[in-house]
Amino acid sequence: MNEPDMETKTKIRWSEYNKEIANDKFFYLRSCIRQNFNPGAEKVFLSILQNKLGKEVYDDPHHTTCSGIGYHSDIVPFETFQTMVARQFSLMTERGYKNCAVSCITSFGGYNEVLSTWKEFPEELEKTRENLLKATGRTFEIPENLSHACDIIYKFRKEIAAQAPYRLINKETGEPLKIVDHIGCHYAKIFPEKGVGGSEYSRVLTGMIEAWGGEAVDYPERRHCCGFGFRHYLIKNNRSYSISASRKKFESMQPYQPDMILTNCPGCNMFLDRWQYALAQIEGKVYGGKNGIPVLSHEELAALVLGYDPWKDIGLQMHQMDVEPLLDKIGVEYDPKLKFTGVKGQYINEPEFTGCLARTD
Amino acid sequence: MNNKHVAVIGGGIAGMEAASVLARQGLKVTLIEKQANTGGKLNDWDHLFPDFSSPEVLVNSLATKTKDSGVNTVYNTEISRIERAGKRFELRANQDARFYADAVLVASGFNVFDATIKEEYGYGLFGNVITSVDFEKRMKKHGQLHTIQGTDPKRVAIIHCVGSRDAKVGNTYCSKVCCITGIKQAIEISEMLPDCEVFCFYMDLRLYGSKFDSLYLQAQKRHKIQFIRGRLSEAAERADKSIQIKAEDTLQGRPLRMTVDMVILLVGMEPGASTSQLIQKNQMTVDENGFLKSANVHCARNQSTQEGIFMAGTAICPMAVNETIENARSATTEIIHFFENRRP
Amino acid sequence: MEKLIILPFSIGFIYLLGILGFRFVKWISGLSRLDKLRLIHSLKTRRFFDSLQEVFMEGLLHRKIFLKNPVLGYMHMSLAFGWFLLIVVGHFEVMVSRQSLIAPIYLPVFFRYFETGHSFPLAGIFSFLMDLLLLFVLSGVALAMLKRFKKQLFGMKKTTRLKTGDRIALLSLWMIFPLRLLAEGMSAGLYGNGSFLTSTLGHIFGNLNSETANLSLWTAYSCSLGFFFAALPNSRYMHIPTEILLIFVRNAGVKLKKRNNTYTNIQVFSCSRCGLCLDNCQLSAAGINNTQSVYILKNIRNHNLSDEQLFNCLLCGKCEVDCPVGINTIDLRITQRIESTRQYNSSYEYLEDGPAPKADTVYFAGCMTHLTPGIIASMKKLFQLAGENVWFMDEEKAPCCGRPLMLAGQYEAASKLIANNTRKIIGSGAKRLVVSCPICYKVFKEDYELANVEVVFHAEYILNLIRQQIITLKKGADRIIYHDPCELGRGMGMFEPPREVLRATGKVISIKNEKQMAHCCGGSLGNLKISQPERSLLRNQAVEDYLQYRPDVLATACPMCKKTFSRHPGLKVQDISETVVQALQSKVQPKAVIKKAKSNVLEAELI
Amino acid sequence: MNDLSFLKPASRQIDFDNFDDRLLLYVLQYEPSFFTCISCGGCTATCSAGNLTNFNVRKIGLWLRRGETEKLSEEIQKCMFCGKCTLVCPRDINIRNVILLIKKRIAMLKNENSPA
Repeated sequence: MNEPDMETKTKIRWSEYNKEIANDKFFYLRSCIRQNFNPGAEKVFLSILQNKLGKEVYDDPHHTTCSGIGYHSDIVPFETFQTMVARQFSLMTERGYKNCAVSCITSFGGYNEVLSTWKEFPEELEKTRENLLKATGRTFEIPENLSHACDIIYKFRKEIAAQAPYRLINKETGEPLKIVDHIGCHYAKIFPEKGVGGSEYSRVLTGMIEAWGGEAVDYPERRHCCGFGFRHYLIKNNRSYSISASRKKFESMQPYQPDMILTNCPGCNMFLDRWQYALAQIEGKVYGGKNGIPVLSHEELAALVLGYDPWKDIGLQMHQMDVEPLLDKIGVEYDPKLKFTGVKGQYINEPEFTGCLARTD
Repeated sequence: MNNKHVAVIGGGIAGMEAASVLARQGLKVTLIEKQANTGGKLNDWDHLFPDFSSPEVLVNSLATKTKDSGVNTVYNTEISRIERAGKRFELRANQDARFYADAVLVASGFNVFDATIKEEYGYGLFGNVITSVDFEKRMKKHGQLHTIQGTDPKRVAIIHCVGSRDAKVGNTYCSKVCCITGIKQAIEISEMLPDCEVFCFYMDLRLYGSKFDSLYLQAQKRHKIQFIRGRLSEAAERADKSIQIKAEDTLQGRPLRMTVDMVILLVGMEPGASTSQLIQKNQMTVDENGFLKSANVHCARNQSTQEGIFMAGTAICPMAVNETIENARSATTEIIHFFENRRP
Repeated sequence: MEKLIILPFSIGFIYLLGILGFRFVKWISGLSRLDKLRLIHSLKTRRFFDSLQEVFMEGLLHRKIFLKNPVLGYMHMSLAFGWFLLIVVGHFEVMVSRQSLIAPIYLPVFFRYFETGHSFPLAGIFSFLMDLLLLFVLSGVALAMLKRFKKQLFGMKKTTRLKTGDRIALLSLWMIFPLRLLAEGMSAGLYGNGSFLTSTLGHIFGNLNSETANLSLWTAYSCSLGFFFAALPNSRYMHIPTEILLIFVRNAGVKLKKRNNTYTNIQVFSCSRCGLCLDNCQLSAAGINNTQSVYILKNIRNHNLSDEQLFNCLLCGKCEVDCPVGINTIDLRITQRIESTRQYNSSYEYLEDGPAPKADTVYFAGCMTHLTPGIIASMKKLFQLAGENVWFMDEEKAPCCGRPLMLAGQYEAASKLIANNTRKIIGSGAKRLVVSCPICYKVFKEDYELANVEVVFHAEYILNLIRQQIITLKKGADRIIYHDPCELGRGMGMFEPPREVLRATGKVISIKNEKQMAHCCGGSLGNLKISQPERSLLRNQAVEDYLQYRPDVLATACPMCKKTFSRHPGLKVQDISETVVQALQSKVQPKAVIKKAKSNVLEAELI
Repeated sequence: MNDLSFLKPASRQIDFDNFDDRLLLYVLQYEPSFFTCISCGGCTATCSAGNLTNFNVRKIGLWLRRGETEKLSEEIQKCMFCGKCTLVCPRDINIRNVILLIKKRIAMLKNENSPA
């Protein structure tokens, strides 16, 4: 078990929250939102684990959504949700894997919820076994370890740092990049002990930032929800609640002029990225950077530092906020013209403009 | 009656008062204090409510009273075990010193709530978040209040009910003395720093004592201290070390955010650590709040559930200084009564 | 060359006439068309002579000041009336000596200088008269000087500070008559044209008499007159001419309007800053000494009136009673309050216009009475005994009568409340509206148009019940002091009915400060700035005075007074209705039941 | 461009760092007793206007303290100035004067920014 290594100023109370993260042989459970909005992130996560860290991770084509979106929007009943999760685990047992690597924060929260329900109420486990058997004829074992993708990246952040050609240091000034993090709520707020560093002062992203040379900036609304919450954005007249939450975060991080926002949940990533554009359109206010603060997930940042190609491998062109300023600061070589050229070199179209406001220059 | 020997555990104001009164009644008294000097918590207190008097004067007078009445005071000794030896008691201390007594008076006092448990208030994480005890220590030592950056605070938030009336930290009782302490400190701050805005965040203001409410009125009227009904939810440090606090203005039913230069947490009283130690080893029982259980809450408040073992002061429940001293005196009458009608 | 001595006098005099002419024309033309017609009409009627008579009685004799303070009265009378006679007799002397009706206006002033001979008929008598009058005026001047330094001798606790303009005018006024005495004394010494006073002075001068001294004294006299006339317009003595104009305009029936107009200016400039309104103002008991009427009039004149002063007045009316010039201090202050709050807007759309139940009598308790339920209970009992079909209009909910808004100067807002209440009262078809609060009584009586509905104060109503033996009372032995509420006593002039009612229940003791001179309880709604501790100081002042008479009960007829006095420990305070119900003989059977007020406001809306 | 105004980002959070205290400072300067308000609601209970509509004197005091000037200037128009609130206030605050001062300050502010 790795010993608790607390480097930064927050030094107390974390010993209880240091969770156990598996070492190898992961069964990858994809995220609906991440593979739809930033597919590159998942591809590059697998590549980092297999090629850079030499870990064995299996991406089973038969696994489905965990139905977390439906469950959290009150469409999918909890029983069905348990059966879906059980099916994923049965795929795992079939392949002989014991450790899950979960890509999405909401499913990570959902899996933890299901696992602890089974632990507290064994009869629920039995009922799920029957349902699964009835529905698919499958049986399953409870996995030994459930870790989120960001836990794994956090665990091997030093190994990644060792192989990384780039550092999160501003090339010209030599200053470490100022990076603000946002932890997905379902990561540690439902089960604090399941998150690295608990819910109040979560360490999972700050650990990475500091390992790769950046400076983790703590801003007052750090723990505030990004506003993604399924119910808040699914229905049109709830969306003002969603954007207001993001706005509060942007207001709070603005004085620190962060170079980028690091997230570990696909939903937060997408909304913190898109809402900056929407706020700029409505209020004409840009909260940071030249034309918006770039928002990256932990895999994307890890890949960036490891030297993957921003467009072809990581697929950063899918982001609304321009990432070019960040790339220039780190000094990553990239070809601006290739931003919107497809794998076979064809033009894959582009949005009317990227960033917050249409460029007038 | 005068060859009886009483052991008083805890050299705080309750212990000192009880010991000196018992000694003057002709009893042989041993006062056992775990620290190097007597006076307990008041040694690092600056001013007392409600009259802003100095605790030093009080402690010194009690100390001289104890010395003059012939009490044998033992320092740096912490009692870990009380054993019944026939009709008498055997007290075992840490350096395996032994004390024998005909009656035991537990006056071990209270513990200050460890505010780090309320992690979301950032005590121990942010330099400018201090507790009311820290405030008293600083005022006693430096006579002024500075932020950790060394500047005069322009805006201070005083948070009531930290560690009291809070199921999350396991203390659901009210510590009674923090509200008035908060108001006292607020007045001290605004007298020291006239152009500093002071806010008190409260759930209910429990100002039970005489002159407490007039102090409250004076705080509002003359010192312009603002009272906001709402419990602090979280504190976060900003780049310039000032603290952003969030609460709800419940009278308006709206969330409220504010940046303050310093946060003072009015920490409550918790059962003393030593009582818990005494409890594990023998039959003394505690009430639902963890304080020592009285035989009868009305008429035998100083008697523990164990015959011959008595209690005084904040070991029983949260008390103000004047109540503690009165309680100590009532304990002595119980003890004397206990000796009188016990046939040799 | 000696014609030069009249120069300073004439310049000053012409300047004064010019200023006064300009101002008077401006003020008169500024009046509304209707008021001008009233003024012109009044000149043609008996009122003209009333005004003349008032000018004589007040302007010259200062009758009102005499009634209040004889010494002060004599001082003013001697100065004003004495100077007037000097001028009149002087003119006769000139006419007789010149045997012609017309003479240069300066001549009577310097007669003794120019008329060195003593040969015209009756010269001796004239000079004797002139000397006598001069002595008369000089006595006034002496008293004035004494007052300025030892005001307590005149029984005045306080007087006003002198502004620079006042100081110059005062000094020059003091100099006029002594200089005249010296000048006439010198002339008498030289030419023997003086009488008992001046010739004796002439002898005293003896060899000092010389032509040059004579000339210089007369020039000094002329200069002092000139300075006084020049300084007069912007000094307190401006009140002398303005008061005369005020008397004519007031007697013409012109009233203060709800906004500043030139009549306000006339009233403002009529203030002589004598300070008589200071003594009886109760606010000084609370240490408030900058809001009295004299200061407000000064601030209005200098355009630096602050809300803090304007709204810090009990509107109790005592200064209006004391003011020798008869300035309507209350209405003047309310007009300024209207001006100051003109931009405040209020909207009362929420007032609903439900159908009013039919009743013979409407009882409007008013906001304050809801805080003294004893009065309501007693009134209900009395209505029951009277067997009236009464609609208790504001039992559950009703707008305020509007008077407190008016006291704060917001007449336009008050009119909305008045309209709503009027519709309901008239809608009920009642013949009579009974109110138990003088504050409401004044507004219902003066500002409501209630067609044929008779507005009755509960004292009158109860008195009527007693007289018609509808209720019979047991006269107890209680010593009762009746406190005249300001709005009822000075405000509406009702002093007797409450006393008569009380006499039927106990022994009403008469006290020094009652009726017109009654105390204010300190609770007045007129004062918006006074703090609660200050109000209790006023209350204590009144209560200490009442307690000297060792009353068993302090009765009053106003809920506000009752509320204010009941805060005083150990004092039994009752409204007259409560005293009456307490003294009721129990034999009379109640006939009818009071109709419940139907409220059609949705309860849900209020939650 | 598609119209995103339906999103209406807003915040109900009272921000103590910058709220419009022009009204509050004016009232506190001339009526310092207002400092001692403990929001007990006695005034609202006895209010004549509050009896007829949902006018709340206590809220007026709170809005004043939190700088809600627009809501304040509408709501304050419902007051009938009857003075009952001042008679019942346990802290002896001259509430009628507070209302007057608020109206005064609103009028002053209106003049300042639209002197025409």
